Amino acid sequence: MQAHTEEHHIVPKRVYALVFVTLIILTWVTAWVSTVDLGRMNIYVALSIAVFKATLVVLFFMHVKYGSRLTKLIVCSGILWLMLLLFITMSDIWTRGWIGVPGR
Amino acid sequence: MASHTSAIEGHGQHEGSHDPNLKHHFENAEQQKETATLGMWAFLLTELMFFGGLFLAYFVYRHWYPVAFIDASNKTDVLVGAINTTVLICSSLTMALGVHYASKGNRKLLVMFLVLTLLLGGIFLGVKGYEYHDKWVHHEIPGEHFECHGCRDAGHASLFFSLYFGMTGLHASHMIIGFGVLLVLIWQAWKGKFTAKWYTPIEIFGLYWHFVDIVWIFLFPLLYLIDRVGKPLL
Amino acid sequence: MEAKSFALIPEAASTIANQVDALYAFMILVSAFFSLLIAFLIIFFAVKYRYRRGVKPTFKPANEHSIGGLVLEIVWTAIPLGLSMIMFVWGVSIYFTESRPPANSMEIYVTGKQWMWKIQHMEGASEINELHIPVNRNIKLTMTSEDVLHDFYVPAFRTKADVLPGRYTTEWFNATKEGSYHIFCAEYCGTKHSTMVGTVYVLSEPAYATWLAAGSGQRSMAEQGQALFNQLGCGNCHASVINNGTGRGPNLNGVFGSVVDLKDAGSVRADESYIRESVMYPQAKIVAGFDDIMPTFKGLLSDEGMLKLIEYVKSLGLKNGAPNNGLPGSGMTNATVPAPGRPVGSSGANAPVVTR
Amino acid sequence: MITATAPVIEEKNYLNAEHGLKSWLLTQDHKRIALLYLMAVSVFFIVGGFFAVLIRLELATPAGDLLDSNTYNKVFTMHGVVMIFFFLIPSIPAILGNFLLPLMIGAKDLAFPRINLLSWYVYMLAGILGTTVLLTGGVDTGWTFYTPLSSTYSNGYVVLTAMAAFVAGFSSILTGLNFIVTVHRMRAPGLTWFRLPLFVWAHYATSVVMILGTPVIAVTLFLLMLERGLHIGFFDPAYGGDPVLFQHLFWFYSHPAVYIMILPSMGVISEVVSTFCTKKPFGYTFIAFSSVAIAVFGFLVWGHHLFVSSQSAYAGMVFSILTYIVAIPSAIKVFNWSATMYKGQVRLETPMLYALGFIGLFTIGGLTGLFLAAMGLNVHVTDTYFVVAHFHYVMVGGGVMGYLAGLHHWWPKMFGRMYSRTWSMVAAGLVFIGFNLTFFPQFLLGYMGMPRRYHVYPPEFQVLNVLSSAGASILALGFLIPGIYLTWSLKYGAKAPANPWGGVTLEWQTSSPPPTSNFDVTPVITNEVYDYTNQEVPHIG
Ligand code: HEA
Ligand code: HEA
Ligand code: HEC
Ligand code: CUA
Ligand SMILES: [Cu+2]
Repeated sequence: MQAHTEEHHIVPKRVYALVFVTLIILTWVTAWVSTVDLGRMNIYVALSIAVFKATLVVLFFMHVKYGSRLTKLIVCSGILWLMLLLFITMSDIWTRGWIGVPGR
Repeated sequence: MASHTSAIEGHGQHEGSHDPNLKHHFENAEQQKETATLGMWAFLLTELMFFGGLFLAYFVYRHWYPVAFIDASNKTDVLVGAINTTVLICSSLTMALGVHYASKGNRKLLVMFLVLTLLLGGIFLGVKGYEYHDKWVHHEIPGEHFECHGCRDAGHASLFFSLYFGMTGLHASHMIIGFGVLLVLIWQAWKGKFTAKWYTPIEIFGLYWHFVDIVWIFLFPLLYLIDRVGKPLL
Repeated sequence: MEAKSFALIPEAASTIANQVDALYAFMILVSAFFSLLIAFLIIFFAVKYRYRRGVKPTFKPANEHSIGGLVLEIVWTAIPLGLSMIMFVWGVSIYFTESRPPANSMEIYVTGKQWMWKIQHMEGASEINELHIPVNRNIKLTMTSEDVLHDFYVPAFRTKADVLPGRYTTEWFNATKEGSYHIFCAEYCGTKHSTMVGTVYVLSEPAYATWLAAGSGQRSMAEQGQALFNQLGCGNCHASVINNGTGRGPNLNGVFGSVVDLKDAGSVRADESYIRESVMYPQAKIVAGFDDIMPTFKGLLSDEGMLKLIEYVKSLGLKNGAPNNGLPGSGMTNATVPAPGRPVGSSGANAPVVTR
Repeated sequence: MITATAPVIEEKNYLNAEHGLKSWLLTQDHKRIALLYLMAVSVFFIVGGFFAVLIRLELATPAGDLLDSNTYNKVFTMHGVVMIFFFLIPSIPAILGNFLLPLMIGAKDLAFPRINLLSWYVYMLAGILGTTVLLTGGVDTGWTFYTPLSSTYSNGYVVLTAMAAFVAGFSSILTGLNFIVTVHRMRAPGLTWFRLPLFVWAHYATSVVMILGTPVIAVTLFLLMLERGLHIGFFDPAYGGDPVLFQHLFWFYSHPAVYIMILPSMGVISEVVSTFCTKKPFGYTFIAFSSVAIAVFGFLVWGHHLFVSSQSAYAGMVFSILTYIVAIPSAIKVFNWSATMYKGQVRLETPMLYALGFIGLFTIGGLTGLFLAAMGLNVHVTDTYFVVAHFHYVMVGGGVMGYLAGLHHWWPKMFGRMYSRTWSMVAAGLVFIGFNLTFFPQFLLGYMGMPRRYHVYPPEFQVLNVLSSAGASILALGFLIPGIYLTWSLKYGAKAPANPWGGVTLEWQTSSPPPTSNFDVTPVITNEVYDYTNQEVPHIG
């Protein structure tokens, strides 16, 4: 199994620095963006930036990019399950009242 | 899923049995380390779903009461929030570097970065405490005495603050637990318990710490940054 | 209530009851078939292939890798799947019938409270733990709770719906047999949950008219709502009835059932929940073109009072038109409710409609 | 058949390796931890059963004569809480799973022995919290804790009870975590995924549900505690909160949790049926994958508990169809078990009797689940005794029968003793008869419209209720007898051979009871799973 050798992959410090700087910049960018009038897009922009930042942390700080297939599978299933919880419940919230009668 | 049997193949005997850190029920150090890492990942999965419930509540209520959420969120201090986010990201970096030096067997730098992580985590918690105090002074804690001055939909603003305290409180409690573990790890690292061959506790603690960081990466925009149009950032 | 002889199926006394019973019968048939099949197979095999000392099975049994095995697996996946899709479609179709009250339904308001049912008729009569209705008429209940969750259940009508605090839910039925039937509270609501029961009296049209007349002298719900409207000073801002909406607040004529444009974003359909929210949390959704000056009436108004106000707002006819003189009791307002998902109104079809 | 006391010189095994209380309370041996769980869980079963007896006594008459309404509500609440969180969820995984998983995969222990012990202590802590509630006055919210009744109006110890369930959840998470990692990392050489016994597959699937679902109930109860204890409202309609959101969060866990309760039983049944037919389970891969499918798809159907709760009709429709789809893997299992018997060498020993009971009763319970999943029908029968009957058929007829099958199957392995064959068969028969008499009338009651959680009820429901109460007393007897002969066997039972039933999975290849390190030499697996070619059928009784 190939992953074994890769597990000990040592991430160069340059990568850490790059990721770090990006994270800091994005933090302030997202703070600034919130003062711009984007209407309903506000939340989507903020979340996209957050997702991007989180991805960087997972891939590099947490070494998933160099990790085994199983680790990647776990990360993906975690995200998938969270989405199931959020989207399936929201699908109820979004469609309430479609029938046009309260409580249906 | 690929089987791991190849890793064990041909090891009838305990080749690593002289390693004091090897538990009796493992075949070798490699298996033990992978086991620990996998365990931590599975645990983080659990943690993710744990926070998931709060995120769900957040999205439902924000969807219903956008006005209340804008006004209530505008009561938080972005500057403080952004600085704290920066602090936490710095601590993530120092943690990553700590793991890095652990893998090189550099005891001094390992200890140093762990201490830095601890300090940054401490600053984060301190700032959080300051913010809580501020909310307390302004009666922005849900309950009987709750007030939300200048909020347009004060009736629903309470939900925002419930979520604010629920989410940041849960996050902070994770930080505090991390803080405690970190203290132990620093002590052990100082004693020279970890080597380039075996530093699993440092590595899996790093995963935990980064996870806590990620949660905050989401909490910051969701709680502090709703529609601050026209308000100065600084 | 007349003594009922031992029965296994409750009386079927609504239009929906027979449909539910039919589905039930179908499911029983399917279940009986599979239960008996499985029971037969395991008993038969247990006997036929019972272990006998020294006797080895003579030939290799089929397994999943053989073609026969695979065919078996497919068959016993496909047949249950097919049957269950029938159940699904059948169940959904009944459910949607149960969810869509016919446009001409007679409206009745129900308030649940630990541990009793308060029922208000549009004409003004109100009763506790009893519900008098005429036979063969579509009845629509609009329900809310003053405290915890309850559930209005009439087994003979085969229908129920939860009753929630802070919002409205709907249940409708058409009783087909005169008589009296149980009302049960079917959502656990605390200590005396099991005594939160009552009786539905299904009366013939004339009997119902007599019953109503006995309770007359009461003002209708809308009239009572109007009195409240005046008493609370709503008219100071919503002078709708008097001068057709030149006050500080929007004209309430015909608001009910329309799609209201909001100041911040989107629009909302003005149903019972929206009217309630407008009064309890006026700042939650601001009507486009107005300021957020309306005070909250939370705490000043009981749930029943709220229902009366709603009924009054409902009675205010069509937007920009003359009041429809719906007093008392304009049971027809529901007809203006737009089709699901496609709100009508000035805001255009794409505006998201926020509902709860 | 049961002869005198066992020989004087015993081999070293995990039971006699060490002595003293400390050697038990600080053990890291998965087998000993399993026994710790066995004791604790049995106590809670008796407690839960005691409450069930009170319920049935009260319901024998329409009037509320035995208990007052407040007490009755507390009784069924504690019955549900104890049976679900403290009995059925930990039963098979924490006892049989703990004991057998490492044995079945040829490992020396679970991946994290200390965490395993911790999980027991966490469970005990939860148990103490729960018992405190019992002794100080109880709680009356129903096991579902629906807000705002639980958060504002209940007059019981809601926070403490929620805390107990919350803590119990962590014990379950720790167990699940341990199992997953163990199955991935600790398999013996040559033991590929498709050589794993079906019991292991079932536990793997269960563990997935445990670690992905349990945290959600944990956070939900946490929010409930905040709302109740500190008035920090999350679901409170007074602030515009949504009680239905609570229900979503609750059932996101609690529906998958019903599969935590049934999947391990299904794993037991697969083993038992295979062993007593001396035949590889028919459709091994189908049974294995159906476990995983149930675990995964089980997460998509929780809304079928909300059909009348004012959930959107469209969301309900999606939940309904998904519910039907998740029923299919269960059907596949039932058919495959039946097919396994075809041309096998069927021996009707006690475990097999329970297994056959399981198949029949689970089928009925599952099929009535389909009634409930049909939205239009659900509206009529939800929150009536139809639901009560449905879930007792799956949880008692399925879950508990499976647990008893497993307990009887592996008892000789766990303790090295045989129990009385006659008595165990009598008990199995009593349980089957008593069970059906208790719960079948409840289906009829439900369709008649008798609501659940009713302390007094209209007189026309009495006949069926009396039948049910009569059945419950037979059932109680049926559960009492095993309690006696199993305890008795510990000291007086005949010594069990290593492989009394002729099983072929790894646990039968070590001695009974197994040595502390499970196997004297690490097994290396070369043959396929369930290979009976060289297995002689042992002679019993
Ligand atoms: C071990 C526990 C367990 C199990 C396994 C199940 C299994 C199933 N359950 Fe059940 N359920 C509960 C425990 C369980 N349930 C509990 C505790 C409650 C109530 C909680 C409360 O409110 O307090 C409940 C409530 C409940 C409801 C909500 C009722 C209500 O409150 O309104 C519904 C609705 O869909 C439902 C459906 C199902 C279905 C479709 C299955 C399916 O998975 C069943 C699948 C099995 C089969 C189908 C049988 C085998 C198949 C065949 C022999 C072949 C023939 C098959 C076909 C034709 C498809 N259950
Ligand atoms: C695993 C779960 C489980 C189990 C096993 C049981 C077992 C039983 N249950 Fe229960 N039940 C629930 C889970 C369970 N139940 C749940 C979740 C609810 C819903 C609660 C709510 O609404 O909130 C419920 C509700 C419920 C009700 C409905 C109450 C109401 O709605 O008002 C009823 C009524 O008959 C009932 C009856 C029974 C009976 C007769 C048994 C019998 O099977 C019990 C038989 C057992 C005994 C009688 C124990 C005796 C054993 C011994 C004495 C052995 C001695 C041993 C030794 C010496 C070692 N249960
Ligand atoms: C101080 C003035 C004032 C009073 C008193 C007042 N309202 Fe209003 N109302 C407003 C304004 C302004 C709006 C539009 C802005 C908004 O949505 O809050 C409004 C909106 C509404 C709406 C939503 C109308 C629409 O077009 O969607 C309803 C319904 C309503 N009010 C009902 C009432 C009732 C019932 C009362 C009395 C119990 C009342 N109001 C008292 C000022 C008032
Ligand atoms: Cu009201 Cu139950
Ligand atoms: Cu379910």
